[in-house]
Amino acid sequence: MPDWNQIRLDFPTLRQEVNGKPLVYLDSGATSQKPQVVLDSLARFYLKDNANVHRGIHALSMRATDAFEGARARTARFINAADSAEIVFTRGTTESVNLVASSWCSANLRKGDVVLLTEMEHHSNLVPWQQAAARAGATLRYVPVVGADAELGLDLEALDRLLTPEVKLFAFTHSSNTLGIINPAAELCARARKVGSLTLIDAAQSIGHLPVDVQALGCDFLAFSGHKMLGPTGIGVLYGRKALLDAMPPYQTGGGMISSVDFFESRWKPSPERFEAGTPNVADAVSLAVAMDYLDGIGREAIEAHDRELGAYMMESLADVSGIRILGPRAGMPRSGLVSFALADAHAHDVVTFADQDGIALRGGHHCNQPMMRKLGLASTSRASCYVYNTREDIDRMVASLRRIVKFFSGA
Amino acid sequence: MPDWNQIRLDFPTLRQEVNGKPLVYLDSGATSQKPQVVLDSLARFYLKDNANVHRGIHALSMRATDAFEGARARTARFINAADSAEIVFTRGTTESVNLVASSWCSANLRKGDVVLLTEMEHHSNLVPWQQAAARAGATLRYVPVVGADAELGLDLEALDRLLTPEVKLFAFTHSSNTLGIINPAAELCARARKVGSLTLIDAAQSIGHLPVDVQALGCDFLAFSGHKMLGPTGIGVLYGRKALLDAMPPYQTGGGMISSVDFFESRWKPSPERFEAGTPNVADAVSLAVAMDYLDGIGREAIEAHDRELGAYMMESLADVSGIRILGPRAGMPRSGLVSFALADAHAHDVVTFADQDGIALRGGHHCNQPMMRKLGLASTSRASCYVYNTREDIDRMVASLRRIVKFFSGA
Amino acid sequence: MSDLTDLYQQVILDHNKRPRNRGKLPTANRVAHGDNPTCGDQCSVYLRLDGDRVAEISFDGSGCAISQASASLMTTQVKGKTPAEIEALFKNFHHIVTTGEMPEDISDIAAFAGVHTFPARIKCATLGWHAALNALKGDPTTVKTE
Amino acid sequence: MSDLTDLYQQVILDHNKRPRNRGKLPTANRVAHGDNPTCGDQCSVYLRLDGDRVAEISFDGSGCAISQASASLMTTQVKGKTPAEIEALFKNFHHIVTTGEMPEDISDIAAFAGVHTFPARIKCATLGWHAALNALKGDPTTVKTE
Ligand SMILES: Cc1ncc(COP(=O)(O)O)c(C=O)c1O
Ligand SMILES: Cc1ncc(COP(=O)(O)O)c(C=O)c1O
Repeated sequence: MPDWNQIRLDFPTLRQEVNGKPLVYLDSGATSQKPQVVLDSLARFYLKDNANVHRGIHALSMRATDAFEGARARTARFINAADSAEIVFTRGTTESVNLVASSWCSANLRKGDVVLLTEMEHHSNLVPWQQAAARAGATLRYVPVVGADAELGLDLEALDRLLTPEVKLFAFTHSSNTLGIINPAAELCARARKVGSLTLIDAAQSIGHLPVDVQALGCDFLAFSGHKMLGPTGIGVLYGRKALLDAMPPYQTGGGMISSVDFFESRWKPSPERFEAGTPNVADAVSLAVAMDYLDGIGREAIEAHDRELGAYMMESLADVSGIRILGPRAGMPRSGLVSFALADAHAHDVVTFADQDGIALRGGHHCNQPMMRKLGLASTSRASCYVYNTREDIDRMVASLRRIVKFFSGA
Repeated sequence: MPDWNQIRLDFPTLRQEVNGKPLVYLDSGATSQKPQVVLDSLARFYLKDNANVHRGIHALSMRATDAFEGARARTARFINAADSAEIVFTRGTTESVNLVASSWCSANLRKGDVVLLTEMEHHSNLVPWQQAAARAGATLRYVPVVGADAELGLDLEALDRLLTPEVKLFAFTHSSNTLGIINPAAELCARARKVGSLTLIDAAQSIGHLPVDVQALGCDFLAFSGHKMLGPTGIGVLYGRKALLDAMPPYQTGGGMISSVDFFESRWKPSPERFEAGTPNVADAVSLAVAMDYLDGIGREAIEAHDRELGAYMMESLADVSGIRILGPRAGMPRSGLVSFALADAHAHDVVTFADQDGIALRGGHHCNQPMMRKLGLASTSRASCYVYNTREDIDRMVASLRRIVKFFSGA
Repeated sequence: MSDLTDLYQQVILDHNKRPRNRGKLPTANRVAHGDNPTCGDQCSVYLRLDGDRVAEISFDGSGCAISQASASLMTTQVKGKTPAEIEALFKNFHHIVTTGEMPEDISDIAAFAGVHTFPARIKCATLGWHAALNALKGDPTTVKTE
Repeated sequence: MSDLTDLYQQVILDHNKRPRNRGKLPTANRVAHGDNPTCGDQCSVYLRLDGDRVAEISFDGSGCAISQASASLMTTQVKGKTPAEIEALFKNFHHIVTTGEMPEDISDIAAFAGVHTFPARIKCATLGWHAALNALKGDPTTVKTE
């Protein structure tokens, strides 16, 4: 068992006061804090190896290329991809999804085809498909969420009806950023495969929180962001099966992705370079790999258990806060370390402002889940999301703060 | 006059040995080294303010948003944009050009229209226009370079013939990454405007090297990368006039750029948010602004003069290297601090490998200028490019190394 | 906690709990809708302009205490005024919420002075006002405070 | 400097200066083209396969000393051999340039052992070989060593 109190010390950002109180950071669903080793790796890259990659053969440039391609290989290992060439570096989940929705769909999505999504998708795994479908004359379908608070997750029975042969791609989130639900991703992929549909997994919320093995999951594409998994901002990953990537047209074009350029026509390199036009975000890719080392140093099974335990503890502690409505799995059902809720007496933004005065960082809003929130009759919720550096004490402080908020607003 | 020897000390990366020799870094045209203040700013952001932006109202999130929007305002000041909303953060020049070639062209470029480029464009300001033209049924035209070594720059007389009313957009580089030429950007914009054509300036090589004022230049779009101007990798800028940006359809879609999302349709925020889908590269944007402070601390006129002086000194020192062919302006003509050349006796890659053994970082290759290189009858050149941390001594060491290379290969 | 009680003054809590002029206005001849895409706050303002005065006004929507109380208070301030007077009132209000400076003739809107130490909440406080101003302009489109 | 003289051995400088079997081969019945998009090095290999032996071979192109010398030396080694023998030669060559280990029966290709300390140059050394192997496969498409 990792020593979580020890792990917390690796995160210097947490050693600060906010509004005179020690910071309790419960907003890792939005972005995670970074361990010292990741910051060190950024500095080290710039101090020792900084150079442009690929096109250079002087010492720094070779070291930078080795570091960058090493990060690619590390990423392949992190998700058990069969081949480093299946790893495309992007800015984040949003760009990864856009890449597929633009490149793959332009070559493969036709009038009458269907892209299947779920109602719990983040806007970043929803709007790009609206755009792609509109361009192709294809349509969207949604797997519904079940229960007044979406507590029963996806409607797996509806899947049989929805997964018709017209479905060419099924894109769904591995772990919801609003419900705290973890979807049965391997089963969803298997069922899609049966009707000949490809699958894309939005792993933004799962990648740093539980073991992710693309071969075991059986997905065709997988997208994630570095900044939510202890890595820097500005770097993310698209995993795609090699045969698919190599058959896809380029996305952005320019330096680094071409095999030859003439004034009036050009040819492309194979993947992954084909999809990495321009100077890549070298330093952040290299530091992302260090975040992976750090996560594997703790162990992703251990992190998953820690998340689950804190999630369960939150459910237990929040249960008797007066007027609370919690979205997603009920107490006792498995969930991640993320809970979002609405209070009868206080609006989410008032909750977050109030908690902030107690040094507690929560998030309030629609969490980029507007359509589902609307279906659930909500405009916004407050959300607490945990990670490796959180403890039961953090949750105790949050719950105490919430009780004060309720008292303040209901008493008024 | 800045003390250039003192400035050099701000760059810790340069205090290292390569192959047993003190590093001489002459590859700033590919990417620049970073001053300590930029590295400090990266660390400080992650240590103090790291949080997701825009959607949060807890303390860290507000500080991160202020820092990010502050960087946008700083960037607007840096290029004298009329409004911060004209600054879109991208990964770099390549993405900035792709954004315009995709979004603006999809709404405005029609069959029969023309996009005008120059023969000296970097692949990143060339291939995206090939793609956009192919999608629209438009065609490309090129302003030729003049002279056997392109020493006379762009054919400004041909411009009148080329700039017909069919030209909807003229995209050109401010400063060539192969020729060391600085183009008369304000004049080119003025002439394009006369026929009703918009303009896009690729400022990748100029932004950190001379004063850039978008209003004085009179351009409609301007693209640049942070990593070539002392900033981190993974961040760049698209400047666009507000009225143009607000009329353009989104590029990537997802979280942060929407005003409302429904299952089957969505609406967008105005620029710049419209063009910044997903979590932006917050830390690197903030550090880019620090690089701007640093550059303005030296003074961009002073940097331009320093570049010009080193460029002239290179021309002088290289003149009698046996069998050398230098591209771009002849000795005595104004040029930037970048010189690319071919040696009769040694291929560029052998030159770079050889120089590297002397601790000198040069670049060899086609510099993402394949079509122009082909026109000049070359497959590759060696390139030395200077910046604020370079001195005459660096150039002396390079020239001495080149003389040894020539001797080695011609003697064999 | 003192900052919080500055922010959530009794006037604000009261208007939040017991909003004035809430609901659709059947006789309205001007309407505008405002929203804040960041948080999902929404506010519709309905008003009847009679000659050049606001004869009746109401608001509708959902959101945080600041946005709801501000919209409620706004309706009480705006009724009977001309567009020019309302512009002046908003200017005053905007000055209060961005600087925390109290107006000379203390009124209920001074309760919003505490907002200025919470810059992220300024757009909550101004949402209803923006909608009202847009309604007056006869511009029935959605207003955003972002 | 010692690394450099290891890399640019006399054999290599000599083949670079005086390439063997350079130019188009009019009688060729197999051809393949290789290039390295990173640096622009190019190499075309022309050969005449007679029965199952390479009766004639030539190369053409431009590039650095390593790529040109390697292609030149390759033509001298390959002539008269069967495809299987050529595959074996390449395996041997590849082993030398990636590990620096000398083969037992020292031959000219051992001159390329110095390449292994310059990993960025390995693809220069193998460009001509890849083109030759592709020509043998009767695959006339462009080969890339990247
Ligand atoms: C003139 C010019 N344009 C565009 C680019 C592309 O910039 P980036 O690779 O940072 O996107 C470069 C540099 O590589 C350049 O020199
Ligand atoms: C489930 C989910 N998908 C996608 C995203 C988008 O990730 P990013 O903003 O890093 O592109 C997020 C986070 O914002 C998320 O939680």
